[in-house]
Amino acid sequence: MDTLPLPDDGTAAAPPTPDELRELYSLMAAVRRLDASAVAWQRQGVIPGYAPELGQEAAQVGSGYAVDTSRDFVFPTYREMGVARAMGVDMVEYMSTHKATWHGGLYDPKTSRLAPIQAVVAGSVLHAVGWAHGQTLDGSDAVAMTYLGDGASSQGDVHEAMNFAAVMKAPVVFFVQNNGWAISVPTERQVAGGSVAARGAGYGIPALQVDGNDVLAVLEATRRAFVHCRSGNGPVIIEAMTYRRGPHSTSDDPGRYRSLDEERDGAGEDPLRRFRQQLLSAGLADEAFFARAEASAAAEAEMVREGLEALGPRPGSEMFDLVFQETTPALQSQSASWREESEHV
Amino acid sequence: MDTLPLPDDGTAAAPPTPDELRELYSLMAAVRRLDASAVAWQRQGVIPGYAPELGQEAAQVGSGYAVDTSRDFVFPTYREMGVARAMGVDMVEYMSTHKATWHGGLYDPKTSRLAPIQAVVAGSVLHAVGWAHGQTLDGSDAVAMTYLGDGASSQGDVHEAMNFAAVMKAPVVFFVQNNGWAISVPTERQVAGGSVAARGAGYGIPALQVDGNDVLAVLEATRRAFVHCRSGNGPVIIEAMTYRRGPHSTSDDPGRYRSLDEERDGAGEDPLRRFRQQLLSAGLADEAFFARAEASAAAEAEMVREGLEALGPRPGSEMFDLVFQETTPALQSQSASWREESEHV
Amino acid sequence: MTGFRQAQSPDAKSPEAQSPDAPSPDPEAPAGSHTVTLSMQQALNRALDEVLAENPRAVIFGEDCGRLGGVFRITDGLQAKHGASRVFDTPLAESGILGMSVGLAMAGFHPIPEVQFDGFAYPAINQIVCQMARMNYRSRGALPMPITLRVPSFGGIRAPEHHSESLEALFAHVPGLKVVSPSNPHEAYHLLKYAATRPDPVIFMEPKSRYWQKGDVDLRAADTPDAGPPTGAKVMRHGRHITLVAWGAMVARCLQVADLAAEDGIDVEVLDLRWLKPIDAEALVASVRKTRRAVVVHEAPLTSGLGAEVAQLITQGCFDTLKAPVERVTGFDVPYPSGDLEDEYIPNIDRILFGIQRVLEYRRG
Amino acid sequence: MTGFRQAQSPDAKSPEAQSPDAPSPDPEAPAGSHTVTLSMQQALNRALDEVLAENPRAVIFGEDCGRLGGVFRITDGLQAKHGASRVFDTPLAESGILGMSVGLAMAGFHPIPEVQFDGFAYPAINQIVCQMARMNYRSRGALPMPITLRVPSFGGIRAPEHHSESLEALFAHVPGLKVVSPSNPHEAYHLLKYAATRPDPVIFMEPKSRYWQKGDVDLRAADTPDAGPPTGAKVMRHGRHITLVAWGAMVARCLQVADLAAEDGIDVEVLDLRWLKPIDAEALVASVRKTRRAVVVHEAPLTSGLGAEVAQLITQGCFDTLKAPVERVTGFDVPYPSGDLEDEYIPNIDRILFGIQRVLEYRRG
Ligand SMILES: Cc1ncc(C[n+]2csc(CCOP(=O)(O)OP(=O)(O)O)c2C)c(N)n1
Ligand SMILES: Cc1ncc(C[n+]2csc(CCOP(=O)(O)OP(=O)(O)O)c2C)c(N)n1
Ligand SMILES: [Mg+2]
Ligand SMILES: [Mg+2]
Repeated sequence: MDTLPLPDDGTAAAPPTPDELRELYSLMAAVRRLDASAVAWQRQGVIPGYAPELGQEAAQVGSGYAVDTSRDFVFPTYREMGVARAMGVDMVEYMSTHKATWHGGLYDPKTSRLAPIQAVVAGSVLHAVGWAHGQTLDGSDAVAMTYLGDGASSQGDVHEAMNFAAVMKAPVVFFVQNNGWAISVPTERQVAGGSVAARGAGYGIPALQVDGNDVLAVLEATRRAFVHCRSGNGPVIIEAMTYRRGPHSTSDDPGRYRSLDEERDGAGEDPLRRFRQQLLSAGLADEAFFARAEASAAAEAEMVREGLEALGPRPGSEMFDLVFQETTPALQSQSASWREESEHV
Repeated sequence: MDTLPLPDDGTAAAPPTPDELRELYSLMAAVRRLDASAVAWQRQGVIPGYAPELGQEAAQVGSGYAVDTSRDFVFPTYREMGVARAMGVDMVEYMSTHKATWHGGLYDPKTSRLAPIQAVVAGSVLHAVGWAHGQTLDGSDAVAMTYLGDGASSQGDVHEAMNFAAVMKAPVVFFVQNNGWAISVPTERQVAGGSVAARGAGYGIPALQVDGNDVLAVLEATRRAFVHCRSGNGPVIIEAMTYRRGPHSTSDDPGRYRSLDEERDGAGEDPLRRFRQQLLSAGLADEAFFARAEASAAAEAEMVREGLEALGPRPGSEMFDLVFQETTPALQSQSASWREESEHV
Repeated sequence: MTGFRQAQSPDAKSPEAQSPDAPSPDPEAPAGSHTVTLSMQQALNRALDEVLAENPRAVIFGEDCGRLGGVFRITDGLQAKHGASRVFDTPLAESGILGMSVGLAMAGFHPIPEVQFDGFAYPAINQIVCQMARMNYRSRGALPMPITLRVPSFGGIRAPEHHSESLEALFAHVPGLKVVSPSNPHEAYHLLKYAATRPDPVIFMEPKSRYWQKGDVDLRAADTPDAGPPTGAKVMRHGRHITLVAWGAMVARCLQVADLAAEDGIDVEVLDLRWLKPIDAEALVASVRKTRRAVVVHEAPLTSGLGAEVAQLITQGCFDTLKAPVERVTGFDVPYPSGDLEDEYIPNIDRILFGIQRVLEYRRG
Repeated sequence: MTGFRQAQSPDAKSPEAQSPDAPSPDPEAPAGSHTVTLSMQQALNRALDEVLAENPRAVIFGEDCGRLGGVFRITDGLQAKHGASRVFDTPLAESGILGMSVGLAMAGFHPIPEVQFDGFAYPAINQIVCQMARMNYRSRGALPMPITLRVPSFGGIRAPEHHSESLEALFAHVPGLKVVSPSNPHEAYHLLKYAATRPDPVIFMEPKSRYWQKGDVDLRAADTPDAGPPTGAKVMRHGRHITLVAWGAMVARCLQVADLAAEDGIDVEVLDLRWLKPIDAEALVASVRKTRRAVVVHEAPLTSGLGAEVAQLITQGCFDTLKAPVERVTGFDVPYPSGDLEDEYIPNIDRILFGIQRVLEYRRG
């Protein structure tokens, strides 16, 4: 499915260069490694929980890579580690949310161009629309990209967001990762009609369904969508068909709702292996390259681990100090008695 | 637009008989008269406010007439006087809500098969889905019909309702009266994509757009939809294209947002005049019939007026007694002190 | 449905009944004075006009806010004056309106959204509580939420269901929100101008039954060096025997009650709480330390209403001096009733007088 | 995100940490006794199983409630036993779940929906407040709303954002709702069976940090002629010097505090409020008439929390005998923090002891 018209000047988005292709692979390798490490860290007690994105590396890296962090802004859910990594967000600051250090993460959303991690399913789709409309008001050509899942598509806010965006022609890319599952509920019992992209027509929003395990297809679709948005044509929906290969989170037990056979059938081709084959056959990378990518991914994961282990708790006073820009007498007095009773000062 | 498949057995819904056609006209005449009267009563201080449905008689009577009140259930908004009348609801009890006697009206929703009047825009679409799913669980072939406006279509609940209904194959008819306006906002700045019915495809819900000023088209569409639902095929969307000829409510001033020219152009043909011509040319009614219909409509309006004037306020004790099926000590004591302080007993 | 206010209080019957459709007249300022006579609707409209003029990042939007000027005409004329990109209509979806406000704030704007009626804030509660109120915190101060949410609030206009609700207890309980309600045109002008220039989210609850009531507005008040910003509570009438605490439309009613009580020699102090969060506990305690007795009045249901918080703050701060438990005269624990019964529901003069009497006649033991 | 509970309290470390994935074991009933040892998760599961068996109109649904048995396994095994038309998964939309519940109730069912976590009740608030809580009233009793909404509630499990909220003050303020929270497996079993057979809407707030804690459940209790239905508050420990009022997970903490205080010779009475609406004012007053001092403890933020209502009810009923103002030991007026800081936020033993001390040491003047 592809209802996104070609740009007015007939030019498609630029295809990735060989360097870009290799960078994409390195990013995917780093994400795969960090993701697997995070699951292990949870088992080891380094972090209390984590929502793995195994199998979604192509969808996440491919789309995140299309973002221009000098102007665009991205609104993630709780599972977009790969997007954050592709955008260059500090990974210790990102993962700090999974260490229960600070809801939303410690990274600065303004400089990183990534909104705080969002735990409300579909909670931020409307923020993307508002932010994007702000760009229109400012005469900027920046684009908002918001991530949502197949499960999230059921929320009323998604409908309101798509309708608002289309009515206001807001430059928003709705990037849907349809990974087959919302915890234990499969897409076919979640998304009536079978496709989130197909809903675009009802709003007059151009939409694309892409193979979410093909990083190049994802990158191309996202770049096309950004071109469309930047030219003032309004929103685009991209539905990347992928698969959540792991559990919903480290406290989930997928064995209760799907069999290993079903997993094998549903998951399709592994996005990393596939891209590796493509690079190999195109002669753009060799075994040495992959070994280097793997080694640097491992080193990076190790650094993130060290950073997380070194990360102490935030001072309790931040609970009070960060509520408002202008604090209140009640907060000041609560902060004072907290200090007295808990820190005994 | 019409994506509603023919019934499995190939039979369409039965066409209306001559008696039915005349009854339809009489109903529309009664509704037109009562509606105009209610506006006048508001000006005279008989009722404090009213939301007129002038111009929507065909959409309301045509759809309400299709309801089988021995089994189906209807979920109105605040503007469905014509539906209520076509279903045989007591009009004094219905209009009592506009006299500020009781929110929701005094009629019994269970026996009348009409849910209480609903002031939350899109507030009841989900109730229809739940009620309809109850029919599936009970093995009943009853159908829920829920009314909503073009404005209401923007609410998240409408999306959730359509998706739930389609996933569960619930026997619901979503009857959209697209009357061109949501207070001061025209459909084109409200409904992205231009049509609520067009959204059906995104959910896999068959949908029809009909001329909402043609009572026969509306009746036929509604009957077809009911047949579809009764046979276990899941929900249907009907979008009746009509026009709100009057103000949004008796406290609205449409002159602030639309010109008389725009009103003339938008309103299209008057549904009553049109049906009258049809009946005349088909030889199914003559001037004497129309005169009788008009006279009986006038008599009925007069009776409703008398009923409303005779309607006293409800006893204040009902405020407390109707909150719960099982009251609470706090309510009992509040009720007692209210009685003491307000009724001085 | 929109308010049926106009219908219920026809011009002939009530001084409050200036037609909502009338254009805002020019302020009738006596020459050389800074005081003008305005209705609350006019005062709010003027405040918004000035906010738009002073802050190019301020934007106003909501259902029917643009061309129509809002069902209560609070934004009347602002689209024509400031343009359709500063003042605009949205589709009919409150969660959408608030979610969009959050996004606009993230993009550096100061959104001033309107929710058409109190009861229609509920569809937006998720965005209000989980997003607007927390984004500053979640982002560790990087993404402030300077959003001023206007909500025509409270009852008293014989309106349809869901058009007469009092949500202050809910809002005041939510960490990250500030909540304010004006009681007269002067307060409306200054509190809105103040709220709409704050860097934090403020819920601005407008007492819709007072929209058409006129009053003097001193346009300078907040500018004079000793006046300071309009924070905290405000004594609207000084008295020695008992303190009435109220906000919104109940302030005017309490002032009436005070007049009546004065005839019986009871000297009532009336405190307009103004800010429902943060609550000015000092002002509460200062007043009741003096009067030693208090009644708190609100339209919202009794149980878990803001009156409980006010009463507890007073009790906490005045335990030694209090002569009787603080009384609450409030709406009942019932859904807000239809027009015919609303005078039975909203605290009326009799019920407030009974409350005063209970406190004055309280004897230990 | 779903709860990270399992991760945060690994089996080895805490007695509370029975894996949520373990199948519900058979009740370990000593022969001839009616008392079984169950975790709260098992007690709730058993109550729902019996409700489904006894009432053919009862239906259970929500996100992941069917096949998975709920993220906390409260509905574990119920779909397999009672069928997928009695126990089923819905799409991921809380307003949809509640709106559908209202419609099912109108069709004569007794829906027992689940909202997966407290913070995700907000998207359903509009349906809860404007529809579920009012349909009986609006329809003048013709359309009762026998809906039991289960909400895993409160904090203490180091969960992601929005998974640790306390909404009782909001719910208790809404006319037309009843609200209850169990503090242990015995209460959980009986309160859920009672709530789920009522003709009115009940919000059932489950203290998720207590799900895996075991306790004795007397299966008969509510049936014995003199026990009566589990309405009202319940004294969990008798004491003479001060009353601690709590609900949900805070009851166990207050019992711990009482043990510690006893070492210092302070005899603490612990009252489990159980019903947060209607509140058992009589029980509050009876206890504090005796002890003359009270502290109310809750996880929710202080301002406009249910503690204010409890304090005011006590003050109103015990003004003469009260030796000190009622203290509130609560969460702060801040968004519920991330796991690292939650022990700073939730009232801990120290803070409750400080509260007791303030009350005991209070001197007039
Ligand atoms: C409003 C809301 N409801 C429920 C939840 C609990 N929850 C967290 S993730 C999830 C499933 C989300 O599925 P999907 O949108 O497909 O994203 P995925 O987890 O597959 O990435 C649920 C039900 C939540 N976080 N927010
Ligand atoms: C949730 C909600 N938001 C706002 C309103 C105020 N309001 C009442 S009717 C209306 C317009 C509805 O338009 P539409 O759905 O097209 O129905 P129509 O009035 O045209 O019949 C609005 C904004 C409301 N009643 N409920
Ligand atoms: Mg998914
Ligand atoms: Mg309309």
